[in-house]
Amino acid sequence: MSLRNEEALRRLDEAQRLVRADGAVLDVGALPSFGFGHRSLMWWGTLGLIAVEGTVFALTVFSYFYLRSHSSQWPLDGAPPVLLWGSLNTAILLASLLPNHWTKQAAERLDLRRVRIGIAACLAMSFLFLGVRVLEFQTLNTRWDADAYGSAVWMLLGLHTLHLVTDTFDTAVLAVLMFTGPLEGRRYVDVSENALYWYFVVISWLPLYAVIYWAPRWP
Amino acid sequence: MCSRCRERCHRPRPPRPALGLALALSLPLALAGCEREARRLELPPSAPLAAPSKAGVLYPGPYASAPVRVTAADPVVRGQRVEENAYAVSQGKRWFRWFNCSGCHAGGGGGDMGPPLSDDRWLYGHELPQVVASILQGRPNGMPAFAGRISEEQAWQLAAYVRSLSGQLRSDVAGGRSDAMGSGEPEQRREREVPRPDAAPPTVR
Amino acid sequence: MATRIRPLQRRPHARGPEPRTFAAAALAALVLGLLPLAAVAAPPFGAGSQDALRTGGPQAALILDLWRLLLAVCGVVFAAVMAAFGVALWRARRGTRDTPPELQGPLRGEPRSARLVAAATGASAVGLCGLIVASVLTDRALARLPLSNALHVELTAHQWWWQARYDDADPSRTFETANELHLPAGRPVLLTLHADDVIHSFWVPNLSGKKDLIPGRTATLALRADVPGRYRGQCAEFCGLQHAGMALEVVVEPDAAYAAWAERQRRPAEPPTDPQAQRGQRLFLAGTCAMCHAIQGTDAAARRAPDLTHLAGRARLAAGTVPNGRAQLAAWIADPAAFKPGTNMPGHRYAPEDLDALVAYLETLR
Amino acid sequence: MSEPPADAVPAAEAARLHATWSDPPGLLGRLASIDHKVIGRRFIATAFGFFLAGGLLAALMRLQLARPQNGLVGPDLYAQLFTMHGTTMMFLFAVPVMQAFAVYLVPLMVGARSIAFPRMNAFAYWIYLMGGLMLYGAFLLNVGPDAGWFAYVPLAGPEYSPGKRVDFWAQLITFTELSGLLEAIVIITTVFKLRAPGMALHRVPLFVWAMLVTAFMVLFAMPAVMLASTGLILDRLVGTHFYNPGEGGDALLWQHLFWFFGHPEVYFIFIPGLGFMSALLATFSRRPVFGYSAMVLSLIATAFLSFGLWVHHMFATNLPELGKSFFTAASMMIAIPSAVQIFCWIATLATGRLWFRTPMLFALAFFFILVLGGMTGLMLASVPLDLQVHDTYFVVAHLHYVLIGGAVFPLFGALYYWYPKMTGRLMSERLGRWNFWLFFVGFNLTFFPMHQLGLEGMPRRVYTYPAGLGWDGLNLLATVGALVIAASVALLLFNAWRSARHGEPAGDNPWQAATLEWATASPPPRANFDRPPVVHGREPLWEAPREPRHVKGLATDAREVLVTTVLDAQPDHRAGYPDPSIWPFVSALATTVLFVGSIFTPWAAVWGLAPVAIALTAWFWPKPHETDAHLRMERAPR
Repeated sequence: MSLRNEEALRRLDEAQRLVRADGAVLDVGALPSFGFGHRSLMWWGTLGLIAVEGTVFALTVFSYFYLRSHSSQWPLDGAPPVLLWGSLNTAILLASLLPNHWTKQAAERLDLRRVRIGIAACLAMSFLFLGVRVLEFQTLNTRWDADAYGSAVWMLLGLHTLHLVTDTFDTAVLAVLMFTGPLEGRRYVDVSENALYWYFVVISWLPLYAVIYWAPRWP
Repeated sequence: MCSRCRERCHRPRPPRPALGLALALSLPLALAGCEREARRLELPPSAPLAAPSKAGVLYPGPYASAPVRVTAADPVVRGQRVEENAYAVSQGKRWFRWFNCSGCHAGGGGGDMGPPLSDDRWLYGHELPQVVASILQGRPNGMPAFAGRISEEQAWQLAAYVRSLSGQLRSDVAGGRSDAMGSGEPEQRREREVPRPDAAPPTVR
Repeated sequence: MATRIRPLQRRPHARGPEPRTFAAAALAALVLGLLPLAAVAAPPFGAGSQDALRTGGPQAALILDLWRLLLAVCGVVFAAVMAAFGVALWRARRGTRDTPPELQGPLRGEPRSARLVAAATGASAVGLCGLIVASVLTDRALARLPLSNALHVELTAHQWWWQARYDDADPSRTFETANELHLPAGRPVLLTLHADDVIHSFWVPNLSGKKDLIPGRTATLALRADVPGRYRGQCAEFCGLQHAGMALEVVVEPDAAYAAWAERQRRPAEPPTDPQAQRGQRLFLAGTCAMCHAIQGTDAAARRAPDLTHLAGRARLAAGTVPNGRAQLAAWIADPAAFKPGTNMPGHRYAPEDLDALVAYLETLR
Repeated sequence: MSEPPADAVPAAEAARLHATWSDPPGLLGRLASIDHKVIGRRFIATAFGFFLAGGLLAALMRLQLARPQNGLVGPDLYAQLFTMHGTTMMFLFAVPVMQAFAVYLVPLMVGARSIAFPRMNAFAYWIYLMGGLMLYGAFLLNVGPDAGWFAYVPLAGPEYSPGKRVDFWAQLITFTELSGLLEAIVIITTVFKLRAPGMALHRVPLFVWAMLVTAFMVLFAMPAVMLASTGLILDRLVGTHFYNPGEGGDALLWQHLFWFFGHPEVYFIFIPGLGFMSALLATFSRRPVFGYSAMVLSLIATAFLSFGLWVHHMFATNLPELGKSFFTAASMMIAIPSAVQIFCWIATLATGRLWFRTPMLFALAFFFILVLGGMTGLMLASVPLDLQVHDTYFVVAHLHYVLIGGAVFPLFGALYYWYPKMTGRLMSERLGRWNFWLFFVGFNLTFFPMHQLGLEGMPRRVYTYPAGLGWDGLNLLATVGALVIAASVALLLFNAWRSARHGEPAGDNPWQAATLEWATASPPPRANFDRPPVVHGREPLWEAPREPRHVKGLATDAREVLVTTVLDAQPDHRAGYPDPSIWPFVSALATTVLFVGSIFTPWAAVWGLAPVAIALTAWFWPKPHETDAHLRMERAPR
């Protein structure tokens, strides 16, 4: 969250000043027409999605270890996934936090020029790791229909890729919009929430990376 | 819906809402769905099948000289019905395991002592009645005759399953993966192998 | 006495002049007219033969005791809550749309209500703890059934029948049967449970709680039957079309009777002597029967369907759905789907004399 | 006691608001509606439609079981009937109808102009409708699922359920879960961000609390069944091995995932029922519910505990003993928060001034039925006893006592209670009483004997049973009861249909209730409130009016809502709202094509994405006139 506590308090005070109680009516006409962070509806919607998808990831990881606990050997057959591409992608994903953060801040300052640069950079990185993701799938050393291990690994990687694809698509649409318009203040909120979602996609990847690539190497 | 199909699906049903709309939306799937999903649990028993003259004949006469004995009124209709019916095909899969077909042809039909059933070579014809004939009458070099040992219905179901092993059936009718170890690609996911015309049955002298 | 064939499930629709109708009519005439008519041997199951409230052994009895305790406690609690509710309704003042809402009390706080609610909640918590303890104690008592000298039976569930193998330290003394367990009264039994296809659940309520049979897993269940009698069990996990037709008969008998039965089961089938039965045996071995069924002492060794070595000694056919008798056996062989739609046993259109012979043979398998 | 504050809104302003918030005319306008009241009404009507369908299936089952060895329905159809009945009641009725009431009522009860994410709300409804139609379409074509509403593998797996029946079931799960999850997000955001100024969290009506807690439960429970059914459909269609013990999979994985969802599901059917109860009892006892904080904490405690009980559906599966004892304890302890609420309600009744109208009768029946169901629930929580009665008619009795007593009775009460708000007319009281007594008697006649049947050994899900086991009489009795229930539901329908035309006009607040939905007209205007209210206490319409009473300053010629802070509901900003849009409907259609297509070929999940992506982009893409309107009112935050 970019909002520090005092910042939040300051904004609250400001809102208070903008609201005038006038006899029977409370005049809210002077309030701003959008807000960032947890002030906005969109932030809560995004958080809801994150909660749902975080639960899905957690349950998938549970299923993975549940199946593993029923096998004497893991992977059931064959080698663990090749480390190279997965690790490279982890590095790229972590690096993508930088432009992502930068874009989020630019959006919250309503700085269109920087938002355009930032979102273009984010989009470029998205395509980069989607490309590497293809290589990851090719070096998993198992197939989804080989055995339960393969199914679980493909499920984990597939779910995460689905999120990558969705967010890449979101980012692309948003990028086009930021370059072509029509623009209004709330579009910056969209950019900001898109960045929030990207944090989730990156951070949720870290445990998934550990499970997919390192759990089978752990005795 | 054709009248035949309607008749087959004839079962007591409760009235349901949005009947017309649902029907209109799903009419294209209806024809396929109706036959695919029927469970004919109360089929009349098969017509009597003459048991082979000698029990356990392993080497019956050559393919050409033994016409297929089909007792149903119309073999083509019967064959289509079996091959469009997912339940019948899944029963065929059950018989494949039960009657130890997998003992020679391997689970999933990959072939072992017996020829593979999942490729494009059909020694004795790939049409359903021909496969039924192969099962019931046996073939040279090891394929026993099952006439009299399994019911005719079972033979048709088995044959439909055998054809699904090389992708001859619609993918929504053919079976999925087995609840077992390594039985290969699910039947519904198999590419259709185009039967090779040059793989004619060998003449047995 | 002629016994009418009574299918478990009447066919939903007549199918017009199908061969089936004709066959059934012919068969009925045949069975009723030509065969020497046998009275049905199966003792009927009466009310209470599949009943958790009538126990035939310590496991079920322990659970019944727990049930009575819970029933009493819950009954008292229920009565108390209903009494409080009733008193509240009875004593409360009446209102209408125009009754001004009561806001002062709630604002001041209502110490009397608060005390009562707190007390009731505390009492509930204490009561629940008591129930938990009772439940756990019963659970432990169930687990403590002494198992020395236990009879070991391996039970495998199939769609839709039960396969039982009676183990013995001496492998030659193991034997197999189906759908009918005989248990010695007073001797513990350790059941090892497997499933061949889908999940089933073993449940003989008069003797014990249930246990699932899950493919890929093995479970065990210990029980003891003390009261001789015939009990009925039934698959308790939905397992497909004939889930309803998957019963298991448990015959609890004194030790000597059990021993005699077990001894009989260990013996292979005796070769038939009667020419008709001999013909029946040939039909059995050369036909479809031997593809799925086994009869010890013959070439029939398939294990896809119940072992028929001592078929005639069983009270019922088809996992408890058809009483065992000549007429029923013939009708069952001719058209099993009429009794159990969905069964994996195919129907047969034998010539009357063939069916006659086959049944005659099966009748010799005592 | 005070009347709702008189509205001083000029007629011209009200008319302008009405025009701004109205749907476009014509069929397209109807499909494009994003009004939460329109969507809510459709949602409720659709859910009741599925309730009727599911009830008819149940009646057929009861007719088949009326006597032993009955031949009305064969095993194949019977399996479809009970699967469809369970699936319909759980996925197409019980959960959606609660969310439907929330969609209609929550924005009104918190004093909002609209619901959060109104287009997503519309999308969620369409997805639900299309999923339900797909399932019933399939059923009509004999492709009705037949492996039980719990779809245990391997029976539901590729080898033992050939054809597409179970695939349709699994996709229905995807539909309803998608809908349910989106609605949960919509409801949470509405409750957190759109409350009227002054409605701090400790002033939120108990009904809204119940819906909020339910929405959170949905958020964390539904993903489990979505994952499970995805695994199932992948096993069936592309040959994965999640549930194949031969390749390292496990059949019990399904049960764990399913019940991790399935048990909380019972509670997210039941908790809204508790919310209805609190609303009804307060109004008809003429006082606020006793123990507000205890009630709220109990709801939250129930929600937490409900995630720790799932294994009590699996006691017969040979799990470790210690674990089972834990789940016994947890399953019994969840009774405590429910008991607290029941005690609080009894205290409310005892100190209230009771007004016995039809909604109140339904609420009172709850005490008898739910408490009885709770008692049998305690019995089922005990491992040894559960091993006897699990999967018998005892459980059938228990679950109907809990779900019908805990949810459907309050729901019927809620229908009588809020019907005047939705239609402007009261339902007939005389028919209502007949409806109630028939339902109460029929219900107990049907389900009480089933306790005994279960103890006497009758298992569930059997299409027939042999004569002579002592089950005949009780089964017949249950069937007779089912017919009485059918008569009662028919009466309810008749009452609703007739009262829509001939009912007594209701006025704004026919019950003189306390919550904000009664502060506006019946049915409410398009913008919900001509001027959104300001709240100063927990019972806004019962308390003496205080100033300020209304919010002013929101646009009237463009859609605008007031967003407030989460805890204290201080005004925070004004948010421009979208106009009606056809795209949620189109997106739902595209999604339906994707879901149904992927039953037949996995590639549909790939090519089907294109139309979905296009529709969603069109949905999201700002319309120039909307942007212009928003820009005119725009004020950036500082």
